Parts: sequence; C-alpha cells; structure tokens
Amino acid sequence: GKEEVQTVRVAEVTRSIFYAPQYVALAKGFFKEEGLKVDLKTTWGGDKTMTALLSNGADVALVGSETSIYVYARGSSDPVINFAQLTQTDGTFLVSREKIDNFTWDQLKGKTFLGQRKGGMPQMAGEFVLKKHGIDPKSDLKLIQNVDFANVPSAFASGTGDFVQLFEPTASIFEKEGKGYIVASFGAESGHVPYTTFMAKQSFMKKNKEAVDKFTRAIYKAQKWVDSHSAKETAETIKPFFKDTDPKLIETVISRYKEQGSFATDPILDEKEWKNLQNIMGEAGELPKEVSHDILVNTEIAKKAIK
Amino acid sequence: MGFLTLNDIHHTYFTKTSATPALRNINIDIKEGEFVSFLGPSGCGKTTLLSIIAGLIQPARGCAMLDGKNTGKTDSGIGYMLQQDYLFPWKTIEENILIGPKINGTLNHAIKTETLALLDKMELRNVLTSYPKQLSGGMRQRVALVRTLATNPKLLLLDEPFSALDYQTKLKLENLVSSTFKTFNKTAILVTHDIGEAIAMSNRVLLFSQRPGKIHKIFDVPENLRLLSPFEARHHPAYNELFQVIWKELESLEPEE
Amino acid sequence: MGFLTLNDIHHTYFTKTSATPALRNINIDIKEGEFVSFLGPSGCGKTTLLSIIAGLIQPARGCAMLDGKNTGKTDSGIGYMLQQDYLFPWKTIEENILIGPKINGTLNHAIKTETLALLDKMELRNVLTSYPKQLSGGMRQRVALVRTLATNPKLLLLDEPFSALDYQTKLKLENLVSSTFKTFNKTAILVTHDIGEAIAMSNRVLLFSQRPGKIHKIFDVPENLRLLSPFEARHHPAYNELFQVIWKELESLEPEE
Amino acid sequence: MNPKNETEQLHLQYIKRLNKGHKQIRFYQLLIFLAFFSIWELASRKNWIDPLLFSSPSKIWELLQTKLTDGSLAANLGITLTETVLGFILGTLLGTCLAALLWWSPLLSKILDPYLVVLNAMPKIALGPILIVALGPNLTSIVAMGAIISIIITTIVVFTSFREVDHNYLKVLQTFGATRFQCFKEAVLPASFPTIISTLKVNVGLSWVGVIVGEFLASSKGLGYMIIYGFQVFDFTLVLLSLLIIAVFATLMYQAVELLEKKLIKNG
Amino acid sequence: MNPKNETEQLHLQYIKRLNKGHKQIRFYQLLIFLAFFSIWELASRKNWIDPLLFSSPSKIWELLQTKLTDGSLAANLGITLTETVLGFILGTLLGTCLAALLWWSPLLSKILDPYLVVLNAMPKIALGPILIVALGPNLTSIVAMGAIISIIITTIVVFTSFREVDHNYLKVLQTFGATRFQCFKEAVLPASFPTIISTLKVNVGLSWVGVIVGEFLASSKGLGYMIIYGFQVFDFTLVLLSLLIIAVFATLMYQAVELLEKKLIKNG
Ligand SMILES: Nc1ncnc2c1ncn2[C@@H]1O[C@H](COP(=O)(O)OP(=O)(O)OP(=O)(O)O)[C@@H](O)[C@H]1O
Ligand SMILES: Nc1ncnc2c1ncn2[C@@H]1O[C@H](COP(=O)(O)OP(=O)(O)OP(=O)(O)O)[C@@H](O)[C@H]1O
Ligand SMILES: [Mg+2]
Ligand SMILES: [Mg+2]
Repeated sequence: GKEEVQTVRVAEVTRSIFYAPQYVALAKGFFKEEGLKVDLKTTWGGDKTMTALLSNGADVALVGSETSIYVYARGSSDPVINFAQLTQTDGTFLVSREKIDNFTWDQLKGKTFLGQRKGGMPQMAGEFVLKKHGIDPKSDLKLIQNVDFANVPSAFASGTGDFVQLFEPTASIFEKEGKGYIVASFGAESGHVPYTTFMAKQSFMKKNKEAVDKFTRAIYKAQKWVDSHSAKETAETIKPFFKDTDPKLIETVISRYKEQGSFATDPILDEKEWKNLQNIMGEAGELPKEVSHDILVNTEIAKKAIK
Repeated sequence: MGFLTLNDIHHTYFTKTSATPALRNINIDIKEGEFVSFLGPSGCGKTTLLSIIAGLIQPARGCAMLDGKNTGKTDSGIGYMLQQDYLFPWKTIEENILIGPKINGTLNHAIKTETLALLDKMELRNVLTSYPKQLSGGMRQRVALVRTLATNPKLLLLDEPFSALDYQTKLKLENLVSSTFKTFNKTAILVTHDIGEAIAMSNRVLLFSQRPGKIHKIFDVPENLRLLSPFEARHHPAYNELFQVIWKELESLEPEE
Repeated sequence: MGFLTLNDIHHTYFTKTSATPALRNINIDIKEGEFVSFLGPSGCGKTTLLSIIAGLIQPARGCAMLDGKNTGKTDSGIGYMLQQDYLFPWKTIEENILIGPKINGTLNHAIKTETLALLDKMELRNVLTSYPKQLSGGMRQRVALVRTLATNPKLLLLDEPFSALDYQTKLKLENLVSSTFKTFNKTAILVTHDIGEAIAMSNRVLLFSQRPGKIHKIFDVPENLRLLSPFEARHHPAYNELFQVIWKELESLEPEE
Repeated sequence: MNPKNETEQLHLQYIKRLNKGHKQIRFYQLLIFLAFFSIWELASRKNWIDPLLFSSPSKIWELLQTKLTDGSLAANLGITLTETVLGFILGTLLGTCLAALLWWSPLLSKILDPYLVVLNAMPKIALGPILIVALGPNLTSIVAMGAIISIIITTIVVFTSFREVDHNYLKVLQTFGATRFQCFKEAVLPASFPTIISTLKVNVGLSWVGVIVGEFLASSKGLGYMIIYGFQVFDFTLVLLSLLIIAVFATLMYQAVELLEKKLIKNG
Repeated sequence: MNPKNETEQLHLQYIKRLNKGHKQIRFYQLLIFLAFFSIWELASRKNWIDPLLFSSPSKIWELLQTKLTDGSLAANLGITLTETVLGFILGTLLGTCLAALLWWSPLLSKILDPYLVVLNAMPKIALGPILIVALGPNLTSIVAMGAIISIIITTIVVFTSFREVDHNYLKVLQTFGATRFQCFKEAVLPASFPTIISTLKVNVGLSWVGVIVGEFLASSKGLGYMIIYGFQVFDFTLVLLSLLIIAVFATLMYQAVELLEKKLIKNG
C-alpha cells in the first residue's frame, strides 16, 4: 500500500526523564505517523553510544554533542553530524548534604565536591559553572571525579562529599528522602548548549535523507507537544518508559526541567550554542581542536522540519 | 591372661541405608614377644580389627586390653604400619622418623640418637636429609618401620606392609623385619594376603572367615620353621605342607566370583 | 631361524641433556609355541624390548622379525598385555573385548562368537554388559587377556600382568593363562619380577643385566617342571633349586641401594 | 539378645542420631537465613542502615510481586538465561574443538603455546568495550562475551587432559594398529569426558560473569540491565532484587550442571 | 665403530634435529606476531578497518613512547599492579583461613555449605556497585573487588583439598596420639600446600578481572581507568595501549606465580 516503513535504530546515552520529548514522540506515535519504526536501545554512557554509532550498531545516536567533536578530532573520515537538538542546557543540579537557605556559590569553597567523571559533558559544564563563579576547581575545593556516572548518587548517599552534581530523578529523590537539598541548577547557570543531540554519520544521512527528515519532524512535533502540555500530562505519557519510577516524581522532574527551559523547543542547533559548547570544553582542557559549526552541524534539516 | 587380650569384640559399620557387620565375637590372647598373622578374604574386617586394637575405632562391643590397660587412650604404646609407607613427602627422612616423639612430646636427645642408630641398622645411611620420593619403595618401607619403632611401642600392628613391593624386595624386608623384631623382642600382628608370608614370619596364623569376620581357624607354625629366617622357611618342606593346608582352607572360604 | 628373531637390537633414549642407553646387543631366537620369561633389575629395558618387538618403538639398530616379517608394520599379529588391565572404563566388557577386531576392521559375526566363547572359557559369564569397575582385579585381568586374544595374535607379550593382583588371585591366574596358552599353542613372552613366576610358567628364563640391558644368562627350565601347572611346579623340589640359583644370580646384578 | 536384633537396634539408634544431626544443621541454616533477612529488615526500618541504599527485604518482596505479575521479570530473566546458556555452550564447544585441534597437531600446539598463555592471563572482561566496537551493541556481543570468557581456559584445561590420557590406553590401541583418529575417538576423547564435563561447571560461572558485564555495557533487557537501570534511577530495591534473582538462578544453573556431571560421570 | 662413540653421534644428531624443530617453532611464532601487527597496520592505513576504532600499531607505539617519557604510564601501571597484588594476596589468605575454619568445625562446614554454593555461583562482578556504596569510591573498594572475586572459590577448593588429604596420614599421626591441631599442622596443611599454590594461579587472573572492573566503576588512576577515560574521549589508541599493557603484565604476573609454584612444589 503506502510507502515502506523504514526502521531507524536509535541508541540513547541513558534512560532519563531529561529526554522526555523523545519518549513522547514514541508514545504518541509521531514516528509512526511519519512512516518510521524506531528501535530504541539504551547504551549506557556517551562512549558506548558513540561506539555503537560508529560500528554501525545504530543509525542515530542521542548523546552529547561533545562526542562528535572528539570523533572528528581523532580524524574520522566519516564525521558524525548533529542534526536535531533535544536538550539545550545542562541537566544536572547541585545538591548539598546540609540544608542551606541562602545558597551562594562561595559556600562551596573548602568543601568536598563529588563531581561527574572526567571527560564527559556534565563534568565540563560543572567546572565551567564553578569557574564562572570564581571558584578554581583545582585549588578552592576538594574535587572527586573518579566515580562512574551510575555510581555517583550511591557514592554520595554512602557518605562521600558535601556537595554533589546529580542528574534527575536522583536529585529529586534525594530531596524527597531528605538525603540532600537541591541548591542550584547547573543548567540554569551554564546557558544554552547542545547538551543532547540526535546525530548520525554523514554517510548515513546522505543515503537516508528522507528518513532523517521524517525523524526530525517527529521530534519537532514532540517538542511542541511537551511545550504545550502540562508536566502532569507529559509524565502520564512517558510513564511506560519509567516503569519503576513513581509517577509523581516524573512529574516533579519534568516541571523542573521545563521551568529552566532545558527541553529545546525546536531541533535547531545554532552557532551560538555551538560556540558556547566549545568554550566550555576549552575551559575544561578537553577540546582537542576547534571545529566550526558548519562542519559538524546540519541545521538545514531542522529548519525544513519546523516549517 | 595374655599380653594383648581381645575380649568378645563385635563391630558394625553403619551408613544411612546399610549396616555392615564387620567383626563378630573376636577373642584372642597374644603373649609378649609373639608374632601373629591375620589371614582372610578381602573385606573380612582385618583392618578394622587392627584399628580397634590401636584404639582408633571404638568397637560396638567388647574391648582390647594391652598389658592390662584399655587401648582406647592416647599414648597406648602401639605402633601401626600401613600398607603403603605414608611417609610425609614434604618432610625429610629425619623429620619423618622423629615425628612420633615430636607429636607425643617425648622428643629428646637420647631418643633422637636411638632412632638414628636404628636407621643405621636398617642400612639406611646418608638419607637423613633426603625426601621420601628420592628413595626406592623398599627403602621407604624401612624408613616407615623406623618411624613406627621410634616411639618404642610395646605392640606393632603391620597392615600388609610388604604388599606394594616387588617380590625380591619383599623377601629381603621380611628377613629384616623378622630379625629386628626378634632382637627387640617385639610383639607384633601382621595382616597379609600372602599365605607364604604368614607362615614364614609368624608363630601363629589366624584365619578369618568372610564378612562378618570371625576367627575361622588357628594354625600353629611348627617350631622348626619358626627358628628359620622367613627366606629359609619358605624353602623348608614343612612350609609347603602347611601352605597347602591353609590354601585349601582359604579356598573353601572365598566364594567363587 | 626361529619363529621370533631379535637380531642385534640396540636402543638408546635421548633427551636434550642425556642419552640413556637402554638395550645393547640383544639376540634372541624363540620357537613357535615356546613360553619365555624376561627377568631383570628394574629399569634394565624389559618394557622397552617388548615395545620394540611389538613395533611400537623403532630400535636404534637391529630388527625384530616375526615369522620372517618385520614387526614394525601394523597388523603384525602381536598381542600386548600390560601390567594393569587398561580396560577402557567407559566401555562395557563386550565393547572392551571386541575393540581389537573393531580397530583393525576384522570384526564380524564369527570373530564375535569366538571371542564371547573365550570369555566363557575364562569363567566370566554374565559380565558382558558390566563396566570394568564392577569387576574384581582378577576378573579384569582375565577380560584383558580375552581382549588380547581376540585378534588371534601369533605372539603374546605380557608385561608383568599379575603384579597388581593379590597373591592367591595371581596363583590362580598363572594356572589359567598357562593352560590357555598351551591349548592354543601360543608363543609368549612374559616380563616379571617374580623369579617363582618365571620358573613356574616358562620353558626358558632370560636374565637381563643392569641398564643398558644385555642378556646376562639363560636358564632352561627342567622338562619335569614344564609339564606341571604353575601352581604344582612351585611345590616341586626342582623349583626350589632353580629358584636359589636365579636368586643368587639376580642378587649379584642388583647394586646395593 | 540375638545379634541380628542387636545390630538392627544399633542401626536404628544410629539413624536416629543421624537424623537429629541433620535436623540441627537445617535448624541453624534456617536460623542464619531468617536472622539475615530480619536483621536487614529491622536495620532498614530503624534507619541503622540507609534504607535508600540498602532497601529492605519487604520492599524487595513487594517489587518482586509487581514484577512477577506484570511479566517483566520473566522477560528479563529469560533473556539473561538464554544469553548465558548460549555463551556457555558456545564457550565449551569451541574450547573443546580448539583443544582437539591442538592435540591433533603437536606442531600447532607448540607454536600457539605462548599466545594461549597470554590470552589466558588476559582479563577478558577488559575486552568488553572492544567487543562492542567489533560486533555492535546487541545480543551477539553479549553472548560473545559470555563465550570468550571461557573459551581459552576450556581449551587449556581440555587440551591438558587430552595430553594426560594414560599413554598405556593408546599403547593398547596401537598394538591393534589404530590410527591417530581412532586413538582420539576410542581413548582420548572418552577419557577426557569427565574433564570436559567439569569445565562445564566452571564455564557456567564464567558465562554469568561475561553476560552480566556484557549487559552492563550494552543492553536493553536482562538482569544486568536491571541492575544498571536501577542504579541510574537510584532504585536500589530493583538492584538488590536483580542481584538476589541472579544469585538464585546462577545457583540453580550451577546445580543443574553438577547434577549432569554426576549422572554422566557415573558411567564414565 | 665403538658403541660409546656411536651413541654420542646419535645424541648429537638428535639434538640437532631438536634444535631445528625449536627454530622452526620460533620462526612460526614470530611470523604470526609480525603478520598480526603488519596486517593490522596495513588494514588501518588502507581504511579496511576504521582507524578511529581500531587505531594502528604505529599510533599505539607512538603513544606508548609519549606516555613512557612523561611517566604517566608507570604511575597508572603501578597503581593497578599494587591493587591486583593486594587483592590477590588478600583473597588467597582469607580464603585459606576460611577453609581452615570449616575444616576445624565440621558442623559449621555443614551449616554453611548451601551458602557457599550460592556465593560461589553468584557472579561477584555484579556486586561491584554495591561495594562502592559500602566502602566508598576509593582504593579500598577496588582491592576488595580484587579479593572478593577469589575468596569463595579459594575457600571451596582449599577446603576440598583439606578434606581429601589421605586419611592414612592422619591415621599415622593419631597412632602417635596427635591432637586435631597437630593433625592440621603436620599433615592437612602441608599436604594441601600444592593446591593452595595452584589456586594462586587462578586467583591472580581473577584479581585482574576484579581490579579492572573496580577501576571501571570508580578510579582516577590505573589501567582500567585509562581504558574508561580513553573511551570517554574517543581515544581508542589509549584504550588499545592499555589493553596491550594489561595483557603483558597479566601474563608476566601469571608466569611469576607459575614459577613460584614450580619452585615451591618441587620440594613439596
Ligand atoms: N568406614 C567404613 N564405613 C563403612 N563400612 C566400612 C568402613 N570401613 C570398612 N568398611 C567395611 O567393613 C568391611 C571390613 O573392612 P576392612 O577394611 O576391615 O577389611 P579388610 O579385611 O582389611 O579387607 P582388605 O583385605 O581388603 O584390606 C568391608 O566390607 C568394608 O566395606
Ligand atoms: N620414553 C623414555 N624416555 C627416556 N628414557 C626412558 C623412556 N622410557 C624408558 N626410559 C629409560 O629406559 C630404561 C629402561 O626402561 P624400561 O621401562 O624398559 O625398563 P624395565 O626393565 O621395563 O623396568 P621395570 O622393571 O621397572 O618395568 C630406564 O632407565 C628408563 O628410565
Ligand atoms: Mg585391610
Ligand atoms: Mg617395565
């Protein structure tokens, strides 16, 4: 009958409420409407996700844009192109062990700060924000950066650190359980960056132009949907993807992200955001080389999609 | 009453599903200095009886008395020699032969000198610092004998000590053991499957019946054989005669396979 | 020229650092139907010589001819029986005794019937479907004998086949093997450490000297002993005489440990 | 008293004592079991341990029931079990074949010897990420991980057992004129059968490790996934439930292989 | 010709043949080695394999040299080696002590039996994250991981060996009136020494696995960290370098333990 349904294999870096629009697109059937069958797989961690993409284990990766720069800098002949942005701020929060009513960043000085693991976007954004507030991560506080992403919350819960940089929903869980208190948002402080983006290999995009277009359109639909619906409705929709999480909690987290504008409202990754990303990476000493926007980002598709 | 008295000994091995009667109604009197052999079909309970005499197993009924005392207590003055030498492979020969006195805490200079002298007597020189595996089977069994004698036991139990040796070595060792025991006037019990060995070495041969082991018959070895060394005894006409008698008797006990 | 001719056989084992001369200058002629025993100190090369005769080892020099043909080729018509039975524990008795014909591809109904009849003759009934470990040592050695005879070999090599058995079983098996071989008029070579066994079973006893093995002396067993069964022979006066002679000769060969 | 009767009585007494001993042991085992879980529950309720990190038996029990009713546990368990069984069969088979090859060609075995040593010493776990690069983040890599972890050790153990088969068995066959292949078929392989079976026991454990680590690295289902996911969403009840289920099923599988070993080796 | 001379000549011929064989084997080994690396290099240069993912020997070699000069490799290697050695000694010691305890009290061993079975079957790797919760993200957890992975199997193997010590050795001692402790000291422990030493060989491999996985989870130094970090920043050259170094040092350690085994068991 109609056009053949194309399957797109997507590898996401982690299963997180942070990526709510993606799950909405799946749950609401936006991909299906476009004639796509999306096969979603979680490959824990940016490294594994990018590896999956490079080794043709996935067609599209949802992962931080910094990985595409790493790959390019190592001399890839088939660069990975960012084509649709999903989140536009950092997604972590500063959680304090003690309750602090009037938090200022100065209070971090001399304390132990349990950060994210070295080389990843959360760590770089974290250090960037610290520096922005005049704190030298090397000398002004004791920085712990040796814990794998998944183990950071438990390390903090078992007594390591005065402050911790946490993703949702753990930050909210900690607050709910009285284990810690959210005192600041790295997302609000870092400004807009291409934090999580859909990307694919150049060769794939050439060969599957239409599919990429359809994919981006579906994402855009979902972004608009999330933007125009309440946190509660969004939480309801994506619940099947978070079977073991309290629906109340999902709602809290979504509203927190919505408030600080973490969910991108369109898939366009503009040049300003790209500059900011490289700036942050440069500050952290992890930028292997400057890459211009037009090499690794394709805004055409996104622009076409939102029309 | 003799030097060693076994009084109405019964023993049964139990497992969850079975009860194996091993010994029934064993009464034996052995005089000091006597050399007695136990002969009997496989599994008739000979090793069990030695273990009971050594006090390693508590019999279900009856008791074993050595020199008027129950053998069940430690330091009972009994030496036990097994089928294989069971020298400790990680100990030197010296450590091996002194393990007995060391364990029961009687090790002193005198005992050490005595034991080493005994080793010399067994024609084992210059092996003190060797390890057991550097020795031949016959040498090892001689070392085991020295180890057993080191605590100067009143009674020696020998459970098929020569069965793992080749024929020539075995004949030589029989002579050596026999003369050593005669010299020290030791009382000994020898378990063996070899009728010839039993006749050649002992004063009396006790024939056990099939399981549960009972004493089936007792043969006294003629005086003239006893005075000979085992090797000579084997070539005496009286030996052949007794051999035939015991062989027939044993044949009648073992069921055809 | 005899049935089996060993012609000036030499053999040396090599390792990187050593050369162990095992056999020197072996010349033997064995007639058809003869039963010959090899006697000699441990390590003098008896097993090596059997392996050479069986064609399992190529000698450094010389050759072994059976019935005019070199023994080095497969299907040489030689049966080899080892010290232990080496029955395959994962095969039933039936599979075990038929492995020879199966391997050399001659297995057919006639051979099967014949082999099973032989098993019957060895007083082994109803064990066809048993596994080796369900049998006693003596039974297993008899099964091994049947297995060796199943390919109807012209020459049998027996490497200490009775040494792992207890004394009584050994005596019985000696009789059985001797009578079987006489019935089928087999030629056989028996390696043994037991002087008595050598005398009781064979027509000739070859005494080997210390390594490197040479033929030290040959003893002919008196006619009157040969006619007796091994068990009877052991109790004949001529037996004792020859025993003493060989014993002395052997003593003179073995170095004091 | 007649001796027959006496023996029977003594036997009865013996069995009574035996049963009493068994009961005592069972009692202590149960005691430890109950004590462990009650103390855990109590400590969690009284906040002696952090209930967020260490959850509690009752919470785990509840979660188990929900997971059982919605069928998701069965699905995850099924995946992991399949992967493990596949990995373990593959590892054993390939390892044994490799061993046969080495036995067949002494030259090859000598040439490959240093490589086998290196591959054996190498912690195969570290290869996990490379495997994903090579095979992609899918079931294949996970099964491959479960197999790779046991192949080399199987090869080495089985090859050693092939070589250590009593040469006298081969001698028996050679006197009948057996070829190398006949020797392998009639003696070497069956004689090594017990060793091969007992490597199964080791391999089943190794495959679990491989599969769990594989699932840590790339998966969307399975017990390893449940652990990683639980950590991700900080749901330690889920993590501990998965761990307990792994413990139970790893034990069951191990016991099954042990049973198999006993059955097969009985006639061996 | 005189027989002595002939033997010598034959021996010389034999040795010549042997040496030729050895040389042949060495040649093939070298050939495989060179072929592997050249094909890798070539495939990478010609883009038959993705040079980004599989790097190339020349790049790895360059990186090795930089890392050697700036000393960072030595530091990371030192950390990992220390952790591994600690974990492995700890695992072996604790396992042996536990085995001694079980031997000492047959009742205890019977009671704990099912628990040991479960702990043995359990893939200890899955406990890694829990360990970090319990001990914190530091060296202690990594060493603990390296130890835990080998304790139970050591306990089981050594305990089995304790129990399987030939009862006749104990019988010998008992006839001299030995106490249980004397039996243990004089017979059970020394007789099991070879088993204990050979568990060392297994444990050294297990400890590597434990430490690498531990470093994957929580570390800021070490070879496992280098692998994880390399992935993070897509430096596969670093990952492969770390893997090669692990292969080399795991092999060296294994060989060292094997050497120790040979030395110690010679007199055993
Ligand atoms: N620990 C045990 N538990 C149960 N049954 C046993 C035990 N020890 C021996 N038996 C059984 O008791 C019987 C007598 O055994 P014992 O070892 O005393 O015989 P034996 O006369 O020494 O035999 P052999 O001549 O073969 O050495 C045998 O049937 C044996 O199976
Ligand atoms: N494969 C081999 N490699 C090197 N040397 C060997 C080999 N087989 C046997 N030898 C040596 O050759 C000599 C003769 O060995 P062989 O087994 O033939 O002696 P034997 O007379 O059968 O001894 P035994 O009476 O102990 O069975 C011995 O010194 C032995 O150490
Ligand atoms: Mg016995
Ligand atoms: Mg021999």
